[in-house]
Amino acid sequence: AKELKMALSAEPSAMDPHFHNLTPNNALTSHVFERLVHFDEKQSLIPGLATSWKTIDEKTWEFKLRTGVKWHDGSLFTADDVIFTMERAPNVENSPGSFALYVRGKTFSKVDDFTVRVTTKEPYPLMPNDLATIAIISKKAATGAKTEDFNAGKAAIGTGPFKFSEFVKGDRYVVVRNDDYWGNKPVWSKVTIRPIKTGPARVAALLAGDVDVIEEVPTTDIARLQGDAKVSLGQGLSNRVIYFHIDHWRDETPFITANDGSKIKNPLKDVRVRKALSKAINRPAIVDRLMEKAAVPASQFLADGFFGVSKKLKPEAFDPDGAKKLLAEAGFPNGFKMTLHGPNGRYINDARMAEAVAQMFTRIGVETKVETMPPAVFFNRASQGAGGNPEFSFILVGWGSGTGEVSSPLKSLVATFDKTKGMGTANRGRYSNPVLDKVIDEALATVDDTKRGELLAKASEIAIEDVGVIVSHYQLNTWATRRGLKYVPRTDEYTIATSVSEQ
Amino acid sequence: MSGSDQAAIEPTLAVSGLKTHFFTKAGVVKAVDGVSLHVNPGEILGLVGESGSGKSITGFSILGLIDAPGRIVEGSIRYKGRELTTSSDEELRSLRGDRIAMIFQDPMMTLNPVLRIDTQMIETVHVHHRVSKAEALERARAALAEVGIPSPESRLKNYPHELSGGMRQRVAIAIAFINKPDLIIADEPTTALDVTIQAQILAEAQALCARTGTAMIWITHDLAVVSSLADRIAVMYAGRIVETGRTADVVSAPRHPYTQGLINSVPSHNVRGSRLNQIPGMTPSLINLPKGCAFRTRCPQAIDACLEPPPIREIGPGREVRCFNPVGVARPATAEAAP
Amino acid sequence: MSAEPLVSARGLSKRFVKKPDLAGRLAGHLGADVREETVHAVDHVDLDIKKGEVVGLVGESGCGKSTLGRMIAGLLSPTEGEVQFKGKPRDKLSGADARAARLAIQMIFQDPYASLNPRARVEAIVGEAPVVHGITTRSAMPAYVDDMMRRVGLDPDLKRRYPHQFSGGQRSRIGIARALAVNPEFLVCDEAIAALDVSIQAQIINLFMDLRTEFDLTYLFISHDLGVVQHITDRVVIMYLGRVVETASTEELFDGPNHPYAQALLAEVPRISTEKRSFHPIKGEIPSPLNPPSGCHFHPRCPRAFGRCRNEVPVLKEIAPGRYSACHLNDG
Amino acid sequence: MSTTDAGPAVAEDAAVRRPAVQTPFQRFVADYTESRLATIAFVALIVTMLLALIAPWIVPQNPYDLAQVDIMDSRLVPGTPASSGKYTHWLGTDGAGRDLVSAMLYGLRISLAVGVMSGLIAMALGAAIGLVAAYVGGKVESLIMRIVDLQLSFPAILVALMLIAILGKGVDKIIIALVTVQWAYYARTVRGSALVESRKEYVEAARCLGLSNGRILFGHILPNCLPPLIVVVTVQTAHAISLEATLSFLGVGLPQTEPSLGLLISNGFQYMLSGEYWISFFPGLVLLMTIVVINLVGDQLRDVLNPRLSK
Amino acid sequence: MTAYIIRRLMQSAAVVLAMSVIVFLGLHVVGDPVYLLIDPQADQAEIERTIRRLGLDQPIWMQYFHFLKGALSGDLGKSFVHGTSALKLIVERMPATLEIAIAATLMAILLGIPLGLYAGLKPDSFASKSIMATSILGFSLPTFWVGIMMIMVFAVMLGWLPSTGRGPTATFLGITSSLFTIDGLRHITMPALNLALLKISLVIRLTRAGTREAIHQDYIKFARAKGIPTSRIVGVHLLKNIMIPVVTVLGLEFGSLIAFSVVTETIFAWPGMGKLLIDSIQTLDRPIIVAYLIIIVMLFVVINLIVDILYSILDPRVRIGEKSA
Ligand SMILES: Nc1ncnc2c1ncn2[C@@H]1O[C@H](COP(=O)(O)OP(=O)(O)OP(=O)(O)O)[C@@H](O)[C@H]1O
Ligand SMILES: Nc1ncnc2c1ncn2[C@@H]1O[C@H](COP(=O)(O)OP(=O)(O)OP(=O)(O)O)[C@@H](O)[C@H]1O
Ligand SMILES: [Mg+2]
Ligand SMILES: [Mg+2]
Repeated sequence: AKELKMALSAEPSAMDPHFHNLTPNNALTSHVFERLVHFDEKQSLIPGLATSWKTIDEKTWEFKLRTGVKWHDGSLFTADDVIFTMERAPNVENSPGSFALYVRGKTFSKVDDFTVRVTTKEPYPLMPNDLATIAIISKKAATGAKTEDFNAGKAAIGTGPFKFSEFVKGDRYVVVRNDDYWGNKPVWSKVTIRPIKTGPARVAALLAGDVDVIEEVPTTDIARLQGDAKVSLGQGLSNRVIYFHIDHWRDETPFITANDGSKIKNPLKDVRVRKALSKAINRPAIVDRLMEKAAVPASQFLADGFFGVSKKLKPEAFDPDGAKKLLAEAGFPNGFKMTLHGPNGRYINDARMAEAVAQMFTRIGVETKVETMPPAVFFNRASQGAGGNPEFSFILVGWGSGTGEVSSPLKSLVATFDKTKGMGTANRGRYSNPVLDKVIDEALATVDDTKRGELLAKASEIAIEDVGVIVSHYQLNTWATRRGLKYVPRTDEYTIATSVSEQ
Repeated sequence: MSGSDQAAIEPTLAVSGLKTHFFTKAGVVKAVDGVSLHVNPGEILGLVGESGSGKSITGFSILGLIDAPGRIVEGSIRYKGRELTTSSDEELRSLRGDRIAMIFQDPMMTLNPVLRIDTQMIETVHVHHRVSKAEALERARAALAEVGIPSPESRLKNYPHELSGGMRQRVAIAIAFINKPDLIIADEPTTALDVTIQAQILAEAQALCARTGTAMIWITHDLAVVSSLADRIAVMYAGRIVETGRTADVVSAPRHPYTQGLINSVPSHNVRGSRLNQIPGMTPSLINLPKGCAFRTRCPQAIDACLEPPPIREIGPGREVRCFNPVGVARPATAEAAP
Repeated sequence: MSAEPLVSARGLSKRFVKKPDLAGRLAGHLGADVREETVHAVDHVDLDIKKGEVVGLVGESGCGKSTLGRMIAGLLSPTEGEVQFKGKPRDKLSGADARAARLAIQMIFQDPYASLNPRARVEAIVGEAPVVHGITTRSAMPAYVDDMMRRVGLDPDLKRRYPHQFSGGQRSRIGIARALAVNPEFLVCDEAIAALDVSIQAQIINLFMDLRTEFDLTYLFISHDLGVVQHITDRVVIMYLGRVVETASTEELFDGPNHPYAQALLAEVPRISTEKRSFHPIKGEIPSPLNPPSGCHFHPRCPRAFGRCRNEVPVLKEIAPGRYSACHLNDG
Repeated sequence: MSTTDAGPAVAEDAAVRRPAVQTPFQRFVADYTESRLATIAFVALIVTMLLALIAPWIVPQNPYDLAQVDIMDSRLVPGTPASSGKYTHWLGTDGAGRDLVSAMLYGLRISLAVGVMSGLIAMALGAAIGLVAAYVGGKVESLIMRIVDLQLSFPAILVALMLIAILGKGVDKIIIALVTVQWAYYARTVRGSALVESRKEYVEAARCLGLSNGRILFGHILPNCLPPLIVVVTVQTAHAISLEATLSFLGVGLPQTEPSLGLLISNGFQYMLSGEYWISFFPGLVLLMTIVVINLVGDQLRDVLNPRLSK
Repeated sequence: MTAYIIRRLMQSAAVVLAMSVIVFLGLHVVGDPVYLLIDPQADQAEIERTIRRLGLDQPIWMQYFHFLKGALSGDLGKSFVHGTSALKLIVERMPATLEIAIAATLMAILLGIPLGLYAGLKPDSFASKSIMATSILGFSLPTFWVGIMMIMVFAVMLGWLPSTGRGPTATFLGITSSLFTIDGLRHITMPALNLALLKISLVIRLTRAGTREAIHQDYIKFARAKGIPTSRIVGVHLLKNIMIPVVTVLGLEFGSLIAFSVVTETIFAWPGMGKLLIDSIQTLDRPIIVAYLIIIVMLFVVINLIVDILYSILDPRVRIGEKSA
């Protein structure tokens, strides 16, 4: 019997896969539960509980289900379970952040026991991506079940490679091997997952032999661990880009003043200023010194290899002189004063990143102060701090593309903010470009993959060339395991036992 | 039973040339500087002197309870012929509380506040005698009854704070008497008490000594108390005994100018409403005493010879004085204020 | 001595009450044993002190001597009754009169250590109040202080010193100088010599008596030392558990106390004697002032108590001219 | 005064006259310097404070000026010359490229300023409240003292955590939080000693002499309450510095770009395992020494100023 | 006693009320975790739905009123983040926290009292001076720093003890605790010691001060005058008196132990309620924060009560609520 102990950087809050759409929860529950469509390590879609899917027409999708799959309690998996799941997923009591988004607008119908149809009102190309987020639960075990029942194990009956064993919130989560699993049987007979939030503590736990795998290795320790014979690292690109939102919508922006402190017109509305700021950022230095090479300079919203990225875009080169020239052209030869806001502890090295960028801006004459705050406070104020509108002038944020393709950041970050359409929901700079909006709309209605990919790339180019946002780098995710184990890095940042193998 | 026939019997305690000094940063405090005294069985010796004259330290020296930075530097303390200054700690400990007991000044402070009366009494029996618990308890009860505490059984169950000051002092006395010691050193046991209660305690102490034949050294600064209680009196000044003698002799015919001054300054020895006879000045610091006789600077009778330390001189049977120029014999016995 | 009393107490009472708070009262409703606790520290005391007189106040610990003294000195406000100064109720005075009355009565305290501000020099201790009240000016203050120090027998050169640099007797003198500095007429001495050594006591008593003749001072002399009281007072007031039990001129009292308590008290004062004496103390302890005995407070200890003593509070009656006693035995 | 005995008083004086030591302050100095360790600690404290005070003039870099700090210089090993070549990073640099010597002295400035400022403000506030409570008495007093009790029974770190969570980061905010958690100690101390003092006879004497309440309160009582107050100030200052460091460690507290010692340590914590020990080790050492030194001084003050121990 | 309990209850009710108002208002001003909770891609409708579900759409006084109503029936609200009862979440975590707090207290007593006694009885010896110097160090060391160092040395470098987390638990006499398993004890050693460090110093100093004061008391001298052997004087007469302040202070400090477990739990990834609080403060999970504070107040009431009872057992002079005779 082989046991595996893994340490997470965050604490899963439930064994209920529909309770909260949150990385640690999703990672934990995916040991026990499965989706119709699975993401592989690179977030490419692969068959899960559905063996195949296709569009019947522009607005109808059909999913063929896997036969002979048994729930952990021995009963058989059928289309009824899928229908049941889709009914429950958006309506979990007390859910802090539900999956409603992925179910809404879709009508599910059972064709036969192993075929399910989904219809939408508009053409919807992202159907398989959406369904890759929703874990299928057993109708039999989970009817009427509350989140507590999942946590207690009663309703935590899945089809996954592991079976529920123990859930002690904040302390440990234990699963054991499902010997009847339909796919590749896991190596591990028992997996214990523990949250250890502090980075160094996590490393210490690994070094002390208390755990076998840790996620989110602090960048500062990567170099040291690389040289440690007892440890091996697994590092891979993530779907997360770190970037800056820029105030595009206010004529006078609250956190920018002239050098003497007097009010000035919002300089960020001038594309030359935005470009100058982007040029001022020394991306290689950030990657090198700050991120310990656990990052890649960014040119757009997602790194190469993801669906819909532009091949044309290259990272903005570090060019302080060019930046100063642009500033002068824009009428700010002596720069101005600005406050850069950012969260503290949301992204890897976020506070230090803000500080480093402030240093760089200050060097081109834009005297920048840094203010970081706890994420909960930050996102609130950044989203609606000024009477329901974004409060800050220039913020550091990150975006991870849950769907694994470019439409997600385009739609949320640079599309014009529109409550009713659900566009630009996270557009905290209120960037608005009608040309761009049109391209995005078109892409979102294009079911044809190739064509959609081209449209998405084009949209990215428009947004980046107009400096709607300033992108900095893509994060690399780093796992460390004790020697003899190997972690296959995942772009979605999930830490799951099936990705751990023995060497 | 007063110490009438001193020569014949062996004294319970004989101290001679005792010097107890404290070696402090400020200098050597000669708290006791050559004290000699003795008590006979059944006798009460009153040790009188002003505050800081070394009375308590004398008492503690006898019990071997001097702590650093203090030390007995010289002299001998003989208990029934046994030398105590050279005894081991353990020997001294087994004497303390058994053969020689002590009563302290402040009844509020002498009993351990967190232990019950019975505990504090029984342990005193048990550390010295191998007796059963019941036997020890019975002794405790009897001792309490003897000092006039009503319903001693229930009192045994009390904590000290549940008793009044007078009661507590009685308990302390009962503890001192519980092992029927040969000598009790009472260090101002009534000073903190009210007159009516003081009278009660004095009465009980007196009766007990008479009954048990225990010798007692009664330390006080109040001549009046001691004159009505003690058989003999020793007057202390600045670490030395300046005069000893039978109570009546000392009180009626003080020989040392200090004793005389002390007696004369008591109001009742003065005409009502007149100015009191006062001893000028104040008690000197024990760190730098005047050379020679320590009382010299305040003494109306000082002569040149007083620049040398006066030796103690026997001036009558059992009557000693440490003065070159003692108050004349010619003076009237009831040394009232000069008219 | 004028006939008009300088200071008089009229039905003066002081009760210290400890009331249960809200929680306590609630608990009381729930049946817990929560009571208001009242100490009758001083219970309807009448007292006249004539100018130039020295009145001794004696009694055992806790009988209310200090409380009475402090009420007279104006440090405590009475619960009932009033203090009159030169025939006028002191509380009703205002302005300059009130201040004059306040300064006219000064207090000398027991503890020579605690009664001096350890952080002030003698000069400030003695000189502060006269300057504040305009008795002297700031510039004349040093000379004024010198004068005061000389009066109490202190070397004025020492005025730059702090209290800790003095002996107990000297501190007492400083305390007296401080009081004298505001030209008082009346001094309340609360155990003013109790903490001093016998030989020093005599010095301070002499000082009191000298000052009395020199400045025509009036004293309320609180003490438990009956020898001292006998020596220096003209009249003695004896208290027991908050009540005055006997008042008499000193000579009469010491010749033959009337009240059984006074008799017991006087009998038990140790006196220098050439004889060993046997003690015959009164029995019992001083009762708690929280729940004093009924009737005559002294009855449980009184050798001559009878039925009436248990139930009826004896009143202070004049049994001879200028002599008062509160005992039922006097009623025949 | 002719009738009384001026003579003996002078004689007394001769006996009482003590050599050299005169004012209470001189006596205090003599008592304090009896302990060599405490004397060294006091000198060290003064040096530390001076260093913090003159930091801007002696350090090579202003670590709070982003223009002078370069990310490219981050995590340099002690002894590396600065990229400008003008000076050497004797203790290395931190993760943001700050020269550690400079950052530590500036951090010390902030830590001390936070500790001392909060101590002084809390003392002024607490002492005033405590005095009022002791003086006014009655309902006001019991209300104040209830609040003090509650405040004291509630752990400082929780209160500070909550306050910082609500107020946000910043030196001013942290001082407010520390004052809030500290004032009660002072109020209790002052009220306690004021009660003791006001029961002493010298206060009664002052009242008897018709002195005004204000004069009694501030001229007589307050000066005598100072000794325990001074002890509390030292202990609480050390406590405040430690608390600020802890809050910074927990991620609330001071802004990232102007790190105090605590924040430097906290930031350096990330580098502990990777071998870049100096980033948190040296600030930790300075913090520890500062607190130890203050505590040593406070300890000796406690012994010297404690009336129960002094004869 | 009744009055005493009523007084305590009234006081704590007042605190709870005042505190909940302050925290409610304060956190309301700061914000809420909605943007942290929801899927970043969520649209406005979804955001509003979440806000409504958490009850954050209502005016603050209404929210407070609902909270009060719930609180009266023992419901302190549901965690924004966890969705479950805040009370339950905290109570689940409480044993872990109590466990290290108790272990730390035991350490403080078992190490602090003997050392303090020694230092008090032999104040001038070198060992005593070393003890006192070390205790100053113990006073001054920031908890978090020591914690990190301990992990470095004992777990990473020496490998003697597990670095983080709580060990397996076992049930004994109806109490489930990791103190009853060997591995559990190994896990608890470091965090408990870390937490105890300050208290050990405190106990040493208290004991020493108490000893130094007591040995000059008349009752000790009287005991010596009775011929009581030193061992009994120290073991009974002295110790019983010293225990009074030590127990009182330790009892009252138990609260601060629980508070400081916030730090220790963060470092040692100890699954206690302190860590829950820190997380909740970071995520502005108001129901948990408020519930935590309320529970702490209650805990304090209970602890104070126990301390007072212990105090009256140890010190016969004190009888709660008894009239002074
Ligand atoms: N531990 C000590 N260190 C230094 N000096 C001491 C010590 N103990 C006592 N003394 C000094 O010894 C002298 C005698 O003290 P002792 O207690 O015997 O006086 P006393 O006659 O009993 O006075 P009192 O009537 O005040 O009790 C005093 O001057 C005192 O200051
Ligand atoms: N502030 C107070 N609060 C409550 N009770 C008090 C207060 N002051 C005095 N008492 C009580 O009043 C009674 C009389 O006290 P007071 O001090 O007047 O007695 P006393 O005769 O001066 O005693 P002593 O001889 O001990 O000085 C005592 O029982 C005392 O406990
Ligand atoms: Mg003595
Ligand atoms: Mg009194």
